[in-house]
Amino acid sequence: MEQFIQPINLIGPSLLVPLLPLLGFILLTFFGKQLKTFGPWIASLLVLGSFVLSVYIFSSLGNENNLDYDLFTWLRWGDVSLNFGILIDPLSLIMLLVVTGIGFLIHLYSIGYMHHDEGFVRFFAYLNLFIFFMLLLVMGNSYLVMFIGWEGVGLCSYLLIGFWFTNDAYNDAAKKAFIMNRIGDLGFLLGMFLMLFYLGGLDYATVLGSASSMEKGAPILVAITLLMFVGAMGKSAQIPLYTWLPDAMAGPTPVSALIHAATMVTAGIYMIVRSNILYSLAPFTLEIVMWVGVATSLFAAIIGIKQNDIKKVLAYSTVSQLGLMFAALGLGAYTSGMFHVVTHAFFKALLFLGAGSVIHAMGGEQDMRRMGGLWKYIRLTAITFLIGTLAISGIFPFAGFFSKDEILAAAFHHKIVWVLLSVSSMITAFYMFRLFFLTFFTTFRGTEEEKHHLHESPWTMTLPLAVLALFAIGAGFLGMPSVMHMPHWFNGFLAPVVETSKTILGESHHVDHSTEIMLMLVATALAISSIVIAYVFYISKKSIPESDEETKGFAKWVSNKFYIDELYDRVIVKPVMVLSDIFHVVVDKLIIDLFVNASAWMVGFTGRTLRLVQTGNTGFYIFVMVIAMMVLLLIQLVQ
Amino acid sequence: MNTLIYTSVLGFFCMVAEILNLRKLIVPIVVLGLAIIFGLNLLDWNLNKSFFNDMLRVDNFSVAFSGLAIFTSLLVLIMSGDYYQKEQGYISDFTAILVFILVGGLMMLSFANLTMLFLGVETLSIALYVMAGSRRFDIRSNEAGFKYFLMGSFASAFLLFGIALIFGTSGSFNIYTIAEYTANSQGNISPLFYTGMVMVIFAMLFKVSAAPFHFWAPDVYEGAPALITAYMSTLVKVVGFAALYKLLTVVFYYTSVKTGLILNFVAIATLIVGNLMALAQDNFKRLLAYSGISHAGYLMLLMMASHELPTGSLLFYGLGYVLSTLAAFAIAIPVFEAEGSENISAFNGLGKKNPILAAALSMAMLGLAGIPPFIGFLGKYYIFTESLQAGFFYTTLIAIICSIIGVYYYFKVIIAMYGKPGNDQKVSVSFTYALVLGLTLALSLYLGIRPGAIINIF
Amino acid sequence: MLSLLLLLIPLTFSIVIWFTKGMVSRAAALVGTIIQLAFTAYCYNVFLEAGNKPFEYIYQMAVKPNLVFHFSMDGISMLMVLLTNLLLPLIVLAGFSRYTDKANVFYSLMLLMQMALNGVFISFDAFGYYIFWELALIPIYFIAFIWGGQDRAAVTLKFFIYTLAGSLLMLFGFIYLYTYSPQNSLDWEVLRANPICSCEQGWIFWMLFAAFAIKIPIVPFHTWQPDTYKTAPTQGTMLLSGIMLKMGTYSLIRWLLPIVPDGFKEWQYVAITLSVIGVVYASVIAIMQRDIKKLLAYSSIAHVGLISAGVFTMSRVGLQGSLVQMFAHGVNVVGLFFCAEIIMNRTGSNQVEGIGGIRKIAPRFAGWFLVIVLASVALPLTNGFVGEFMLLYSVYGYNTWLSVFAGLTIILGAVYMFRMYQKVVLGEPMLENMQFEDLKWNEQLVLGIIGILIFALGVYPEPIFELTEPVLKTLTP
Amino acid sequence: MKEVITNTPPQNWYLVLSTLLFSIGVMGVLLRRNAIIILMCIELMLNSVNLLLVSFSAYAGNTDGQVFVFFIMVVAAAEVAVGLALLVSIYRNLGSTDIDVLSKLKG
Repeated sequence: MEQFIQPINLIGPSLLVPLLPLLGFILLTFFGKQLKTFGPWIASLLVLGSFVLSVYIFSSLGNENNLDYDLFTWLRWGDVSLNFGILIDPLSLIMLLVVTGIGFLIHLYSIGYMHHDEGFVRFFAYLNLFIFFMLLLVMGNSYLVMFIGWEGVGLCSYLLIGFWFTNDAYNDAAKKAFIMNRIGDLGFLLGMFLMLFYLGGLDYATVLGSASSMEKGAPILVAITLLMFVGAMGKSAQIPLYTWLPDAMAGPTPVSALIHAATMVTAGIYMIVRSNILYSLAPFTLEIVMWVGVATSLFAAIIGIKQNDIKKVLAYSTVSQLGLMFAALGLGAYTSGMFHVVTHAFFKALLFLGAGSVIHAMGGEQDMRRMGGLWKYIRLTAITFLIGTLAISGIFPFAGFFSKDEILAAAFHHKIVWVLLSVSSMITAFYMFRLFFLTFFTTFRGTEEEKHHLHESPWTMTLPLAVLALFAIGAGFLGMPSVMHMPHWFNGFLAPVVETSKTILGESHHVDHSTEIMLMLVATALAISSIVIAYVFYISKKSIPESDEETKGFAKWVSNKFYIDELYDRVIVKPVMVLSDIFHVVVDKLIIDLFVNASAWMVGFTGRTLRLVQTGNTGFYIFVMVIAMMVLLLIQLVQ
Repeated sequence: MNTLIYTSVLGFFCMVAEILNLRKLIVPIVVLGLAIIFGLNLLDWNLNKSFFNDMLRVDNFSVAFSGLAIFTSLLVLIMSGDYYQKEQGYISDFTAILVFILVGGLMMLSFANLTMLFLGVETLSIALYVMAGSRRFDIRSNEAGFKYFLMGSFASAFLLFGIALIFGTSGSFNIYTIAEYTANSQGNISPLFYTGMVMVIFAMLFKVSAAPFHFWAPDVYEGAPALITAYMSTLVKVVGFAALYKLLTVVFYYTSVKTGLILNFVAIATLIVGNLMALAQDNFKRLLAYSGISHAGYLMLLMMASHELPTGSLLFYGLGYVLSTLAAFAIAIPVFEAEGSENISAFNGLGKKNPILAAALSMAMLGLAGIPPFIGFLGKYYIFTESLQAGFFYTTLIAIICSIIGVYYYFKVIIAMYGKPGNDQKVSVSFTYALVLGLTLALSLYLGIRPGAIINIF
Repeated sequence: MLSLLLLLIPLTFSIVIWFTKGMVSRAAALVGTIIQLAFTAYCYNVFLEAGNKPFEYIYQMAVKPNLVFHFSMDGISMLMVLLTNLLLPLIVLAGFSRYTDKANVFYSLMLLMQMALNGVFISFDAFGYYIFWELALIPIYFIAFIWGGQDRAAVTLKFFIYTLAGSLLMLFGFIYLYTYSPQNSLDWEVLRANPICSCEQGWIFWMLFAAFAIKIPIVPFHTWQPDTYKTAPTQGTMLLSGIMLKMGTYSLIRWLLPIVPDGFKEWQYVAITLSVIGVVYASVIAIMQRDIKKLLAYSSIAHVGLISAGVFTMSRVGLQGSLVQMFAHGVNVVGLFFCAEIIMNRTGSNQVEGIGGIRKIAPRFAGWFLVIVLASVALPLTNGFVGEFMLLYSVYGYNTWLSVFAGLTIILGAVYMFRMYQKVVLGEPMLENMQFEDLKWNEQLVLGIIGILIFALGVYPEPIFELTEPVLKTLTP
Repeated sequence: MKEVITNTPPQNWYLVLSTLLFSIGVMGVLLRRNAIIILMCIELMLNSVNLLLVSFSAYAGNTDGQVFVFFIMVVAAAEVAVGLALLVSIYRNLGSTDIDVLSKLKG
């Protein structure tokens, strides 16, 4: 084990980082009425405070030192004790910065976006709570603390998806998200049990320490990693547990940006990177992770083509991008996956916020078929949106280019994966530009009233857009490919975290410079060709997607998301409901209760039958008595 | 001995009081007298003396159970004043007979000679025949009296035949001599003795209404006047069991091998019959008759275990049964009079109109059902302990299961009181009933918490 | 002597309350329970400082058969006494928002029950324990019967006889133990030190288990429970579910495990399988329940099933987890039934479907309700999680597949709880002219205290560990 | 005196005789329906016991049994008195002495 140095003076600030948003939540929950106007500002400032503290910790800690300390014993029995503790290392530092940074921007954005909502203050309370749990998730020094955050963000996601609680469809979406996450959580929980049982603890130091002494491919490690991956599937919306994420778009747009794009859904990736030693020691699991990632990436991208709701498109693109990240992890390229997490956080948050701005301008309309030509009405939004779209499509020099390129390079030795991922990113570029063109170009297809209403958003909304756009452009330079002869800062920063994995996996298939350049060119070419196709379709031909009834054949399957929701409903939900009724009516009332009641009835019946003996006839009584007397005499003789 | 004489004198006084025109004072005087006799009886504690050529023997057993019997009569006689208010003309006869029933009972408790047992049984029984049929113009009362009489005298004949056989084989009526005879001639006892033994036991089982000799009990209890039912179901049962217990522990102590299976058989039959048949009853008195049979079943467990000498448990259970049953009757009688019905439905709505009365009856029912903290529970607890200690595993298990069933019919009354709507006519309870009620319930609670005074006196 | 006072305070108040009327009874009950709570807090301090010595009290009732009341205290007892006396004021306070007919009798019975419950938890001899065990049944029967709803007579009678049947079998087991124990004693220590021959422990296990399984209830002995919970007045249901069924799980630890250890081991697999089946079975049933209280009843079966499964693993973590969860479930289920009561009182409907929209009208209520729902689905940092984590882990330690099966509870629990919450509280109001007053002061107080308990124990359960660990050390190998 | 005793039949004969009489009494009670006849049968049973007691007493040279017989006779008389009184009452109310009529109380 490496020696952890304990920079004691950072404990205070590091504790404050999650506590500030918690304070915000408490304040806003209990004094919401009094804080109607200032509340959201307080909430935003508290998150800003967290961000500043994170920067402070980041600057004083660097990637050389870790901060790892236990606060108190949470659970204990016998000689096992599970502590509540905090770990700050390069990995959590990056997540801290992303969460608080983007979190603050989205808080700010929401002040404008949610201004007219009656649950204005409540919204910020939830957001603060979310930040708290997310910080707990990334700052915990054990899987148990991570699990607290893990479930906590699930709760916040539930609360925020169902934010407009009078709408039952939204409530259903919220419930679905929570329950799907719970399925994953069960996997997580069981994984923790295995760790506790076989690896002797739940804190990272113990688990990873005792794991690294085990041989590669040990069944127990495979089991643990697979179970944890189930957890990740739920949280990060991978096949087969992805269906909640598109539905989660029911929540207010800032929520989609923060929780369902930038931060929470990447928790699964964070978890795997955090436990990279375990995964590296379980090649079988890595294989699974990779294939699930690839499949999700492709599958979601295909569905994305036929979506017409602006947020749904983004949602499927998120699922697809998450798949890409998992594929990277499965390939052993942990830092690349993490790098994509960061860049994706920026440009996807940007895209969602941009979409939010569009929706704001459209007065709540989300269907792209009713938009179009918005470029001239909301110029700033459109420009930032374009930056985001270029970034996600992987066009140089936007952030997505670098991270995506790294993943594709890592996949190159595995040709099929590389081809599939390339196809997936090509489709991504296509549907993103389809979205962009349909929304911002050609003519406006909405009503007059909507047209009249079109306006640019207030500064609280556009400022975050601008900042995020800057990052969407610049974040990629944190990890310059080696071909550019610049230091790869990101990999270097995370190096201590993945050091051990590197040695376990062996030197990865290094791609030489010429191939790397070739790969970049291919990727860019594919992206550009997709953009061109999209241009031809939606600008030259000015075609707009047909209405739902007209869709036929395979397209209908795609636009109905391959009927996966319906399948789950038929195969799982309905049978459980029927089972519930069967258990209640048949097993409980009929079988078990019958036994109980039948025994009571039997007793009663015997009693009623015995009554017939009591005829009231004295002669009969005496007769029975004499017989009984005889019996007694006989018994006496026998003895 | 004194107890017996004074009680007889009290009985005579009642008969004479009519002539002296003391009608109004009879009940108070009898109650006072019985109270004094109760105290005098206790003075005989540790006396251990025999009287009249060893016809009677006063020992702690007889003193304790005589105390219980006198106490029971005392409670019943307290109530008799109000119960016979409409029949003032016969009050001296009734009280006299009630006292003579006690006299018979006392004889059955202190007998040292089978002659006294016989006389006691007959005194008690004949007086009861009269009382059971004392409502002369009520056909049901007639029927009850006559049925009781027929079966009772039939059983008495068997008792006599049994006594004769025992006398023939052992050559004595004195129970201690007989015991000596059985102890000395182990394995050499004439079968006639055993036949006589079974007959005597049969007669006693009949008196305590153990199945399958229980048939008279429900019919007679239902037909007899309520107060007499109360008296019968308490005094006769307790005294009968005490006498049976004395027979088993003294006369048949060395032949317990021969009695074990019989008693076991009867115990199981009694438990089952009593509890199952009580389930479907509507008439409260009849219900209590079957409940009495089921309690006889529990007491039979003690009879089975009698070679372990569980005298304290017998006394305790008897007392518990008396207290709970009399409490139930002290409520039931006024309710019957107010409602004009003796069915369980007479209690409908009592919880609303007389909450205290309902609570008291609930307590009595819980006591009968054997639920803590009432004395009934401890009684049962002792019985189960004794019989398990004596090794009767399955019979005890059956008893346990039966007491589960028992809860159902006791709760029928409670459900009627609290769960069913009734009329709004409040039931008024006169002072004497209230007194008995308070006394019994207080004692049953007190002894439920401090049973040591009773259980460990032997 | 302290232990005697624990019994006498509620008893005294029970008697006093009988002679009061209406509002006064209610207030007196509150005062009584609060005094008892304060006294319990004092006892807690004494216990931490001086151990069980100040609590020892032996009263020899009779010599032959040897009847003894032995009161004492250990960590587990203290925990349960704390739970009981903590919940009672809340339950009394919960009644402040509605009119109770014959309030004096109602609260008198309630305090009588409190005494019996305290007695169960501090009795260290089987005889006294049994007395209080039965004694606890009487008041709750009358509470459920007299103040009950639909079908009350039949339902409560079934409840009474069913539980009594189990109790009597337990009594049989105890008496058998008594006759075979060397000094004819039922004292806990004696019975523990001289276990009966392991050939007999098997059936004695079943005798005792019958009582506990019915009380807890473990499937398939549970059929009395949903109907009783439904028909009983909500305060009665709180008593039943919050404390009374803890008598069962407590007894598993206090009596069954130490006294018939071999029988326990012998039948462990059956008991644990039944418990786990019960967890999933009841959860599945709860999903489609139409009646709010019945839904909560089934959820309660699921939760306590997990508790008993944890006990039956015989592991330290299982026992520890079950103790934590007993406390947590007691608090949570009282909160849940209180919320159900508020809903039913104000809307007049007890159906899951067809209410809706409460959150819009009464956001504070909806918020507290949500907190309790979250605790009940075992969200981390709530008290429900601590116990559930440990219990599931203990089941895992016993059998992997069983733990996967039991683990379904965290999914199914979320399904039925959130379904109920959504249908009842969220959405648009579906009742016409729905009036739904937000929380009154007493309701706010009750829910607030429950909320504080939920988070306090969820974040820092250490006090429970501290209290119970020394005992568990002696109970498990 | 001694010869007289040796000439008397064995004690068992008395035993058999009284048992026979007793059984006749029992059968009578079982078979007859008229209350008065049943009463008489019970009397027969009692008297068979008397016979038995007297014989036992005589053979054992113990007068206890004979004293007992007096008690039985007294009691039997009392019993019959009460029984007949009850019967009169019944006859007055029901107009019959058939015991089958007495079946109002049952169940």
